[in-house]
Amino acid sequence: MTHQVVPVRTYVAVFAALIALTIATVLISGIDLGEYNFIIALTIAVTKGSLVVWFFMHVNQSSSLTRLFVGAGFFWMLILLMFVLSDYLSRGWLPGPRWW
Amino acid sequence: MSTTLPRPETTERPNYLNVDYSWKSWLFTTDHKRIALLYLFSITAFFLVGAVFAGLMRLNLLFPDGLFEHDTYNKFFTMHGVIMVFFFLVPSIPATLGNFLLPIMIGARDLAFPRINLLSWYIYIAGGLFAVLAILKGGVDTGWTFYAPFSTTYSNTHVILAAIGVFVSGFSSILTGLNFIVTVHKMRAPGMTWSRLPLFVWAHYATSLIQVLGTPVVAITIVLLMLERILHAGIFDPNLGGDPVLFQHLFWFYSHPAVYIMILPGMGVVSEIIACYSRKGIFGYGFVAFSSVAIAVLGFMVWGHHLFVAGQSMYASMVFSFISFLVAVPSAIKVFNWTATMYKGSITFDTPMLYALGFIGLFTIGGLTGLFLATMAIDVHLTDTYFVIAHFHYVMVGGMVLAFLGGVHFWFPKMTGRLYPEMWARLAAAIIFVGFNLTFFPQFILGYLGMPRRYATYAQEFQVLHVLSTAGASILGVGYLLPLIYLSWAWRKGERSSQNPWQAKGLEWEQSPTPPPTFNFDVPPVVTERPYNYSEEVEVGGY
Amino acid sequence: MFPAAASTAAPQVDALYIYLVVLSVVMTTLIFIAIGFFAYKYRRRSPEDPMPRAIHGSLPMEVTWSVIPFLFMLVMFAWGTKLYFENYTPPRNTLDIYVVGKQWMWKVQYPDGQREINELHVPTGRPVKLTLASEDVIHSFYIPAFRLKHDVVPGSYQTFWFQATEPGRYHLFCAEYCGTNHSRMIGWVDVMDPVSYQNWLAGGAAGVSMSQLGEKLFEKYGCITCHVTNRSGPPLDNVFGHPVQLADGRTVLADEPFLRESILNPNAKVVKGYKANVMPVYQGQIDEEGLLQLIVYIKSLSQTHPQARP
Amino acid sequence: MADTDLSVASHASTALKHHFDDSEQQLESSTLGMWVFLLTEIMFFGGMFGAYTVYRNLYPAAFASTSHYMNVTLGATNTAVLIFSSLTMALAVRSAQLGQKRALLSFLTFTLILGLVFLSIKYVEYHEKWVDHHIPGPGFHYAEPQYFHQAQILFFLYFAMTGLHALHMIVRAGLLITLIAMAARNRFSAGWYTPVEMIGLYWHFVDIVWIFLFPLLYLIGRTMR
Ligand code: HEA
Ligand code: HEA
Ligand code: CUA
Ligand SMILES: [Cu+2]
Repeated sequence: MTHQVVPVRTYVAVFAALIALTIATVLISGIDLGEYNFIIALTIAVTKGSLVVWFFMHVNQSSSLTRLFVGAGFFWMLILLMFVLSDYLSRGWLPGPRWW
Repeated sequence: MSTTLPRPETTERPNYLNVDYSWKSWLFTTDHKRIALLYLFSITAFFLVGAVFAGLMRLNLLFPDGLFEHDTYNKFFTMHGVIMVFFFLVPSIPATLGNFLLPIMIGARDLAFPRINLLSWYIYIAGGLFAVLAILKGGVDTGWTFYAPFSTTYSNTHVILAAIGVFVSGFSSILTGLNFIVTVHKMRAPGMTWSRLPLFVWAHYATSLIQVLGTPVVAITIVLLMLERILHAGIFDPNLGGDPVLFQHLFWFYSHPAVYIMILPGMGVVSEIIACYSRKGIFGYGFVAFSSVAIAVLGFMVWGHHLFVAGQSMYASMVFSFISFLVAVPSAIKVFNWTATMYKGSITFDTPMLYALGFIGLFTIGGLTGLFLATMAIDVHLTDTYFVIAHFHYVMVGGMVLAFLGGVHFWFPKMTGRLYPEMWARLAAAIIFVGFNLTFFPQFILGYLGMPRRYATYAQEFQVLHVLSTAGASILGVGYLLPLIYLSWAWRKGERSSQNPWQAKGLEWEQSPTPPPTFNFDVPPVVTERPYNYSEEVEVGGY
Repeated sequence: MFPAAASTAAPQVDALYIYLVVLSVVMTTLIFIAIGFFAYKYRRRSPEDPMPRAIHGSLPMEVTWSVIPFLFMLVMFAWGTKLYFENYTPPRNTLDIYVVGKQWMWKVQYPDGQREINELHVPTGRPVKLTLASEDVIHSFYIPAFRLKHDVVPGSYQTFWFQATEPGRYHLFCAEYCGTNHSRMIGWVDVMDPVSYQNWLAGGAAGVSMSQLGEKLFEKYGCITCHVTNRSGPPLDNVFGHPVQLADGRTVLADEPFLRESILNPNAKVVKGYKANVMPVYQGQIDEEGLLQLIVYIKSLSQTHPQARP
Repeated sequence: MADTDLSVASHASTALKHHFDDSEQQLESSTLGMWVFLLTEIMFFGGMFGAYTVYRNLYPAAFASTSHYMNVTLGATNTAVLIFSSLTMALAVRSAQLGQKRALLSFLTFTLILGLVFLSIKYVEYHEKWVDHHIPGPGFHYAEPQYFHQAQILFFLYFAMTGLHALHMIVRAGLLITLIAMAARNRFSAGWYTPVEMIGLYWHFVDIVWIFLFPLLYLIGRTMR
């Protein structure tokens, strides 16, 4: 359970990656890419978050139980977001031709 | 009735009750068993408050023109719903029986975080005080569902106080859940594998998952509601560009899973009782255990069935309806397995068993009528009528409350070291069963006839059925009073119990003294057999 | 046991309900019989009875009692969904009536100009579409005899339709809790045969029709300046019921909710070829009834749309 | 909340609490407890993210408009500050693992300072919003009147989300101060440093929330018009 000591350079490397990604996301947000802006920004955020979880929070060394709980947290939030959105996105749909 | 009771011991050995009698030793205890009792008394008090509101409501509904002011009646059902759901039923089994038994059942000396356990009780009381304050200052009239924009803009009652009460008590629920999850994962005795966990523990584990994952969402929703009520920034107010249906989504994201917080622990209790009084292991142990988890997980994806007529997209409704039927399958699995457990058993009918059988019957009716409501075209007619009221009282009162009473009787000797008076208890169980059905069955009919809920006054033609219902409630009220009286009496004066009066299986009966000492066991328990191992002989091979 | 059935939906809902009741009764009886039988047959006769043998379970049985009930439930789901979509999808050629709910009354407007409070008159044999709006909180428009209801949500239009079959006087309830006099927000639905309905329409001091009222508002609020006179806004004839190209490339159908949004919050969906921020925001300026009149007026400008007139 | 036990545990220092079998079990329990607590935190913020998602989807134009009033420079600076604090927190845990008391103390202090820097910058931002009358409620003003209501909702969400985050920042700063006090009193050793690790987890979690808030509130929509 007690975690191994991670070399400082790993932490610094992760830090550098995080800063680089922050700069990247700020820069990209200034360019008009339509809906892709949103997708890119979120992808970068997810990457950054995962880096923190994986290295800083030592999930890379953790038991599978911990990993399960971490995964469950994000999964449940997705359930919330997806099902709420499912209502809003499909409200405008017209009832199609009677398909029965 | 087990007849071979050993003679009561004359000198009491040290147990969790007699170690110390001071107030301090109760209010600062970290012993899960004492905290369980603190909870037991507090939820009983809240139940009585909720029940008085119920009685006043039933009184009002005797007459088509009502008896009280409309506003008064509206406050009655709101306070009844809020108190019963958040301050009675959600903590009822988990925080009392669960708190008391879960560590003992898995062979632990306490919950993983005893101080957090105590903290959770204080938080619960703090939340309860806000609710009581809201009542004393004149009450709330939004319905327990707090729908916006009525609650944010139009109601001029003490919404914020009640909301704080619910918000605060939510954390007590979260902390209990957290404690249980960690305890089940990390504190099991040697040999207590997952496949040997009592079903009670499985049910509580599933419940805890819901508490931990669902409650924070309702908490934040309530924060938004309060902020909106103060600032009127419009987040749920259509006149300011907000969307009131969003509130309903966020509310039911918790509150549907919450109904499973209000049934799963009861199912756990019933599994224990049926096994004990049939002298047999639960048929299909693995399925019953796993169905609890399945209910907890699937239960998060059905909340939209409360919004079929609320302006939700028809396609979303369709998905929610479908998953609602899916979540009924694990419930069905449980009902059938309990029934099958009795097959070729050796059954006795002590009070807990009566309650358990009552539970199966009433839960089945309540659950099946849930399917009516999950059927979209039917729900259009039935939503917001007394049919819904009847449905959820069948599952919550006929289900959970009966299970709670059954559990309290079953483990009463464990908790107090004394036996309850069996004849009185059976009588009370019978009265409750009759009173309950008389109260709530007519409401199914009322609902299909079109009687809307939350009505202080109603059309003449509904009166007969309402009178029947009130008559039932009076009987039910008597039925509830009886256990209150004879259990209090038995606590002090009852016959002393042996360690295992029902000759039940399980660590709590077999390896822990009755009443248990502070750290539950004299010798650290070791588990060597499957659960409910009433008989060594096996008829049909496992699967 | 059953309330009066007075719409085409009612017998269908009743049929589905009967299916559910029968199924539930059968299931409950089976379970009760099993429990009662086991309880009797396997009761412990004396304390010396031997322990029963353990039975662990049986996979085939588990599968049976999961799959069979689920199949019955699939029928509920399919049947219920089909009915729901039918009952909530209005056919063409409906008679349109407009309802505004407010604490604690129902205000009903007919295109021809009749207005009523807490009463709704409808003819038999003709699909009627209700457009529901609320001025304050959420209400719910419920006619038990039709087996139909729909929430009335402020800030949007909700619609539902029915076709009455039996003349008579039926309850109208508000089914969503809406404050003090929620239980007094009730009224009557008068279902009449078509002839009596025509007489009723003629008898009422109808006077000005909704679209005429709407036309007045159209001038009063100055809509006419931009949409007709100087054409800085899109022309409104033949808009209702037709697809509209938006500036952002989307295409939407010009229905009541679209018109409502375009009046209250014109920048939400800007029509292609026009600029945003030209039209003033009418949110909070027009009440729900006036809004409905405006919309009926705009509807009346659309020739190709089959106008709903009784 | 969940930290009560963790911090209280320290009073007994490395002592094993009586209801645990061994310190291994105790540590595992604390760790799992912390993660379950973080799970509830995710859902807590999840409700807000749900509201955000809905309104962003309902009002894209107003959303684009409001994002022009977000101070990206300050937001980006703050992101960097938090990432830096995550690094120092990770290094603090590392020092604790190695039993290096002085390094531990200085990293913790440094982390705390970074946390305070974040809050100060946040204060500047809030102050800007205050000056611009962008606080939802009676005093709210918005330059583009057609978006008045929608912008108010979006600012409401902005304040609710960042406010909740700031609240967490304050709580964890408080926790860090206790940690520093404990470290100064030699409570930790290479054999026992559970509170450092637990509060470290919490610290990183709050940073992750910001990692998501930053693009969602400041960046997306900047180019939309
Ligand atoms: C303990 C609480 C509890 C439980 C367990 C349930 C269980 C279920 N509930 Fe209920 N429900 C509530 C409490 C509960 N409910 C409350 C409080 C409300 C109202 C809230 C409010 O508005 O104030 C409500 C409202 C409610 C609605 C919304 C009604 C409305 O307002 O319009 C719906 C709709 O789908 C629903 C469905 C279900 C279903 C499908 C189940 C299922 O889980 C039931 C599954 C069980 C069975 C099905 C029985 C056993 C099965 C068999 C014996 C198999 C045989 C079956 C067949 C052959 C089909 N419930
Ligand atoms: C969670 C648990 C729970 C429990 C245990 C109960 C228990 C009871 N409930 Fe409750 N009920 C809810 C949860 C619960 N309820 C909820 C969530 C709502 C929805 C609220 C809302 O719409 O917002 C509701 C709503 C509700 C209504 C509908 C109100 C309306 O919509 O207008 C009614 C009506 O009969 C009712 C009755 C009862 C009765 C008779 C009992 C009985 O079991 C209680 C037994 C007690 C007594 C019978 C009273 C004791 C005796 C006296 C005080 C003396 C006077 C008595 C008489 C004159 C009869 N409840
Ligand atoms: Cu209007 Cu209830
Ligand atoms: Cu539900």
